[in-house]
Amino acid sequence: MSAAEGGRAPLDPADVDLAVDLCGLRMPTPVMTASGCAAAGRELDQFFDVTSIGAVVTKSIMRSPRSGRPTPRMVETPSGMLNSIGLQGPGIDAFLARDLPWLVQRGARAFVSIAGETADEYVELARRVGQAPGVAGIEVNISCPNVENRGMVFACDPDSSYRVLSEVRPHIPDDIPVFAKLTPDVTDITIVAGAAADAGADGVTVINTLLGIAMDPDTLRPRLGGVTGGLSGPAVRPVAVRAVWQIRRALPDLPIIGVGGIRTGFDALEMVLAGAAAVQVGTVIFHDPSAPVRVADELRDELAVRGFASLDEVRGLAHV
Amino acid sequence: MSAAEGGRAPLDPADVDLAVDLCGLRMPTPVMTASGCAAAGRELDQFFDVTSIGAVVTKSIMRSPRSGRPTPRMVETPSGMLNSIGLQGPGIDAFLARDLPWLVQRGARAFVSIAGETADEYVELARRVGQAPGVAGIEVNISCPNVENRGMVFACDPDSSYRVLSEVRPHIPDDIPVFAKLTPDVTDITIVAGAAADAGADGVTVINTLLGIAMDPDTLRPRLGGVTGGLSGPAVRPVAVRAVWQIRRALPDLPIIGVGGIRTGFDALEMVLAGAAAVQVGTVIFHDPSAPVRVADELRDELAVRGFASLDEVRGLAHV
Amino acid sequence: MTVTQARGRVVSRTPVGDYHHLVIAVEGIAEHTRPGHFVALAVGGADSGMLLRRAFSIYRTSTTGRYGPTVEVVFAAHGKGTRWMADLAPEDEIDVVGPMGRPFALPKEKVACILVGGGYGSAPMFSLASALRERGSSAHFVLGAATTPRLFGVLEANRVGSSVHVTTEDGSTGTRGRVTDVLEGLVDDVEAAVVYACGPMGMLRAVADLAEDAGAWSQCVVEESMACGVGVCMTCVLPVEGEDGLVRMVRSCVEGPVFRGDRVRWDAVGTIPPGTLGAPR
Amino acid sequence: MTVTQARGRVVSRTPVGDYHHLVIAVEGIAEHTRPGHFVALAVGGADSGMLLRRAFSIYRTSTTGRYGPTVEVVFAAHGKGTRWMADLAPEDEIDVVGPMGRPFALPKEKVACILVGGGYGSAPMFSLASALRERGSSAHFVLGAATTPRLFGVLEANRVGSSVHVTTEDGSTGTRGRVTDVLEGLVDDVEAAVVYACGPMGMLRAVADLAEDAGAWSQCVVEESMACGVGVCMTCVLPVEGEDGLVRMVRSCVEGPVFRGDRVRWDAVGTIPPGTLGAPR
Ligand SMILES: Cc1cc2nc3c(=O)[nH]c(=O)nc-3n(C[C@H](O)[C@H](O)[C@H](O)COP(=O)(O)OP(=O)(O)OC[C@H]3O[C@@H](n4cnc5c(N)ncnc54)[C@H](O)[C@@H]3O)c2cc1C
Ligand SMILES: Cc1cc2nc3c(=O)[nH]c(=O)nc-3n(C[C@H](O)[C@H](O)[C@H](O)COP(=O)(O)OP(=O)(O)OC[C@H]3O[C@@H](n4cnc5c(N)ncnc54)[C@H](O)[C@@H]3O)c2cc1C
Ligand SMILES: Cc1cc2nc3c(=O)[nH]c(=O)nc-3n(C[C@H](O)[C@H](O)[C@H](O)COP(=O)(O)O)c2cc1C
Ligand SMILES: Cc1cc2nc3c(=O)[nH]c(=O)nc-3n(C[C@H](O)[C@H](O)[C@H](O)COP(=O)(O)O)c2cc1C
Ligand code: FES
Ligand code: FES
Repeated sequence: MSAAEGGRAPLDPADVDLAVDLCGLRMPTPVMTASGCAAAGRELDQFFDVTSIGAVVTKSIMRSPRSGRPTPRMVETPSGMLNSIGLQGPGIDAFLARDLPWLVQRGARAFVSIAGETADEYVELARRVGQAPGVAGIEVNISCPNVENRGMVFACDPDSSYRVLSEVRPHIPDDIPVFAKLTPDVTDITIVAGAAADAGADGVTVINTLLGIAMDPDTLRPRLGGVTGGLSGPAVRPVAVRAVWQIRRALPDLPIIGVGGIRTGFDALEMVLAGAAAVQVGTVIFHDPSAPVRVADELRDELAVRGFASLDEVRGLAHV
Repeated sequence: MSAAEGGRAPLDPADVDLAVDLCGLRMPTPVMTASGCAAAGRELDQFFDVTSIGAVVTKSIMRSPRSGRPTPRMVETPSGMLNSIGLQGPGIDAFLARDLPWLVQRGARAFVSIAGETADEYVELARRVGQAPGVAGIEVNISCPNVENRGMVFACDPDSSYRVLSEVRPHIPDDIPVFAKLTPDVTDITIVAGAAADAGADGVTVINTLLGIAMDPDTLRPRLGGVTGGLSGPAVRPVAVRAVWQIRRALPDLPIIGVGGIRTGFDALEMVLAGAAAVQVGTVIFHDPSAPVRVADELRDELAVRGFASLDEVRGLAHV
Repeated sequence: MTVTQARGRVVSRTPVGDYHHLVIAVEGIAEHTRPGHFVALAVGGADSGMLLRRAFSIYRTSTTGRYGPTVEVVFAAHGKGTRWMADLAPEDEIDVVGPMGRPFALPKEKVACILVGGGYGSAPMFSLASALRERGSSAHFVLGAATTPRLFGVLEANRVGSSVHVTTEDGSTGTRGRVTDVLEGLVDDVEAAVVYACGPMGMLRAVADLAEDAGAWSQCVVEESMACGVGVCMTCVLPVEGEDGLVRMVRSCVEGPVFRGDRVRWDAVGTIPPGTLGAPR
Repeated sequence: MTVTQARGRVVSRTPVGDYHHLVIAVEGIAEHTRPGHFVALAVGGADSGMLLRRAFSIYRTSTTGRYGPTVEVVFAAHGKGTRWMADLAPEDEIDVVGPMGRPFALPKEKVACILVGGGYGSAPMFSLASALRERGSSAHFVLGAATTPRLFGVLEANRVGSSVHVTTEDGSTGTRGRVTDVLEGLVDDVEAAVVYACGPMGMLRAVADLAEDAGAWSQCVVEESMACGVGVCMTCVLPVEGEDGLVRMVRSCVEGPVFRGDRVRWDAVGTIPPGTLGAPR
């Protein structure tokens, strides 16, 4: 039976309230940018007002400047892409000196993503970002190789995930939400999500990219300079929705940010129905730089036509 | 440097030998059908000569007749689809009485896929299929829920995988190759592949579908009758190529059948470059029923233009 | 049955009410088509993200036109793929697989037949009417839709039908109401032996029940979502009772799309009714 | 810089030798374009499996034509997306983002300039030549390609250039050989102060080296694979030496695509040269 048949009259989109309270962070819409797909917000401000979206999640920042991986760094794949940027970035000093202040002064909600190679690096980053003025939230990208554990990705191992989050959390003020960003390349993502939650994460962001490879028709070797890359885009959306769904089932009270292949307002609604409190738009920004605003507008329409006045009325509804 | 620059002169496609010896099974081309995407071969014989392809891998057969899951059973997704068929099938008796004999009499190489809910079921199926006349190979689809282990998919657990393969192998004649079909939804697929190999599998088939969900715009609930479904098609190809690559790295001598999103001859070549001994075409058959033949023809052209006379010259080349 | 996959070329695409009438020049299909067959069209062009074909009842075929053999369908542009088709222009290429499915069963005797089409569901009925009348049966049309622009082929029905009855839910054309509202009387009036129906699932169910109550056979074209259309994937199943009384999940692409109305477990579509062969216990 | 995303409409697509000349009517871009800017075009239509835009140097713009503001590009159909573009017809819609990137730096003084275009790489050179000559500089063209059909714009170069030199590798037009074969003498002859170049990476490198040896500046348009084109993804980087002597992996979409030839570490493109800021130790 459709929601409309269920008896709700369509609303005027203007009467739909998209506002979200994400662990204390009030956002005008649930649509954030995905880390690594919006740099630190400045470039996108040409296409839309970055203060109008939920939050800008910044490219994962590391302790030191990082050159990243050799090119080629991307391959277009059917309805998706592989990337192997290798977390190129300016390092935390430059980020705090230049990128973060711009975002904060601009009035955007700055959700800072941090990444490390050891638990200690995460702690240092968390401490410094946690003390920086104007930070709205912190996303701990634990989908990174752990050099102290044979390069196994932190988020592939519940213990490593627990360790990072539990060490990081005390260094971040309580009123700044901390989300753990998880990889889908695991046998059971709910176990990792549970470990992060037990360690004090306020919520989880799912999904990071899936590991993939594509070959080069000329060299007959892997196309990416980094050999493997991360698969993203609409191709992976069903996997992302499934991850949100599973975590919502296993941990009904844990806030979830859904990310992976969102292109339209309905795609965002899918995540919310599966249980997401907020969503992020990544790869699709490359096709449509104003996607975070468009997706929010379309989401508003999707709710209006079905007669829902707020996100609270639909969050997790698919489980009911 | 391109292969051509590497100094190989293009060949006449007629001079390319696509024949493959897969653990003793001689196939005229490396292109097989993927289980569940070709039923038992009969329907596709209208579109191409089923004896001309590598082998027909039959829909996974279970011990008893099975009605499968409620409809809707599929959702189209960007460059892919979700399915939740639930292994509908006639059961082993009817299969051996009707489907297999047709394939064998037709002269096709019948690669029989078996699926069970317990290790004992696999054993019974293996024994019966192993004794049936004309079977060319057996694919043990262990990407099924294990009812004796809280429904955890066999192939998600190296021990369960080991158990099924080690119990099954003795019941199958030595000259019939046995491949374990693995799910990509695991933290480390090489460990599962290793367990299957240790248990006596002659090789592994990767990948089965990825677990996914899509929501219905009308009901606002999961679209598939079975809630979750398996994601397949070109969308997942980079994940499949990566799985083949990783297993080839970890277990260089283990024969691998590569499957997942193959649409063109180059896609098949990608799998071979990553290390696959043979490949399977699944979802794309739904778009192009003669895809297994077309893909082989295109693969021949891809080899010819690069000056390779046989698959042995390219298998695993991307690792070199 | 000979199923062909071939590259066709659009001859024309003409809006008709809320629908599009598409004529495709394509080899190898028209000559094997019988009423009730369908074609599966590839949508979106090369490198499309839409992987699956779309199924359409064959409306008409010709083997003698100036474009060579042609196949015609009538479609509603409601989803992504059909919206793409709504932009097709003459000379565009389109890949076709067909003819597919089991066609309508034709009565051996000369009997009275009623052909019920809901919306674009009338499309396969005109060639059926001609075939029936050639064999000496009558072919009474009942065409229904929500609104007038969603009726298809009223004029043509007048040409090939023995009689024509039209219903619209808004009353803008013909009788206000649903096809079943006029069908009830008509079955008795013409002493119908067979009722053919194509349209939404709810309509099929009502028609099948009504025919059964009236002691007539019914032949219903079902529209189940199909991934392959050729019988290899098992997505398109619905519960159908066999001669042996056993319910099986049956593939509508190859064992249908035309089913005997009294065989389909309409009440249980979308479920696995208890007692179905292989149902979970 | 003002970057706009807008829905354009194809005015024309004309084959020119091995290339296609595409004219797009689109608002908000032409008026902000300077020589060296590029546009990013969405390919494949709605629901395409091709997610990423394709980048093209802007060949020409007009703000006064009967179609309103237009943007023109010249492209080679070699991959999936450009093959789709090669089927574009007038009135088709195409989504455009632009103008993007850093344009060519123009000399402040009146000096002799050489404009080197390899294949379609000549596209951005004509508006550049006009801009240079308006400011009193000269603009000598060197156009090269493997074969004649891969030359673009020789006639136009004759119209806007101070002189024109053509090379083909097969000798079918102009001097047999590569652009560098004539460039060497020309730099001396005209006492060039700046060499502008657009074409394959190998050509850029040779031109940049040659210019440097001759004591001229060079301005090279690089073609790195780009996912976003707007500076947010970091896919399009190449090693560039800064004023401070430090090599950084620099985004060619926003800090390029025009780079000073002496700054690019051509030898190390596709690697992270040791000593690069943030290189692995
Ligand atoms: C045997 C048969 C005959 C049909 N005849 C006609 C006809 O003559 N005219 C006509 O307009 N339509 C007909 N349909 C329905 C037509 O196939 C769907 O409207 C069409 O597939 C929807 O595609 P889309 O791209 O618009 O929708 P999307 O939502 O983009 O489709 C996504 C997927 O779902 C499937 N799907 C969606 N809706 C339906 C549906 N109603 N039935 C089956 N599959 C669906 C599509 O095939 C596709 O694989 C017929 C269907 C069947 C099975
Ligand atoms: C600044 C800039 C200016 C350009 N100007 C022109 C021009 O004026 N005329 C012209 O014909 N081409 C130009 N190119 C190259 C053009 O972008 C590519 O030819 C085109 O992207 C290839 O797309 P495809 O669909 O044919 O290939 P595919 O192989 O389908 O492309 C797959 C992906 O790889 C990228 N890609 C593939 N080849 C290239 C390449 N050579 N350069 C950059 N990205 C690539 C695509 O953008 C796409 O994301 C330019 C590129 C850049 C970066
Ligand atoms: C080019 C690129 C760079 C990315 N960099 C990061 C990163 O630095 N940190 C991170 O947590 N995720 C990163 N991601 C992953 C995205 O944030 C997101 O989780 C993933 O791409 C799935 O979402 P999408 O399909 O909407 O892109 C990156 C993705 C892309 C495509
Ligand atoms: C409709 C459908 C049914 C499938 N049924 C089976 C099955 O019975 N047994 C099995 O091992 N794999 C099954 N698969 C998985 C395929 O064999 C294949 O591993 C997967 O789809 C990836 O390949 P593809 O992208 O080429 O389809 C099925 C896939 C689809 C799409
Ligand atoms: S659609 Fe595949 S079996 Fe019917
Ligand atoms: S293409 Fe994305 S940063 Fe340059």
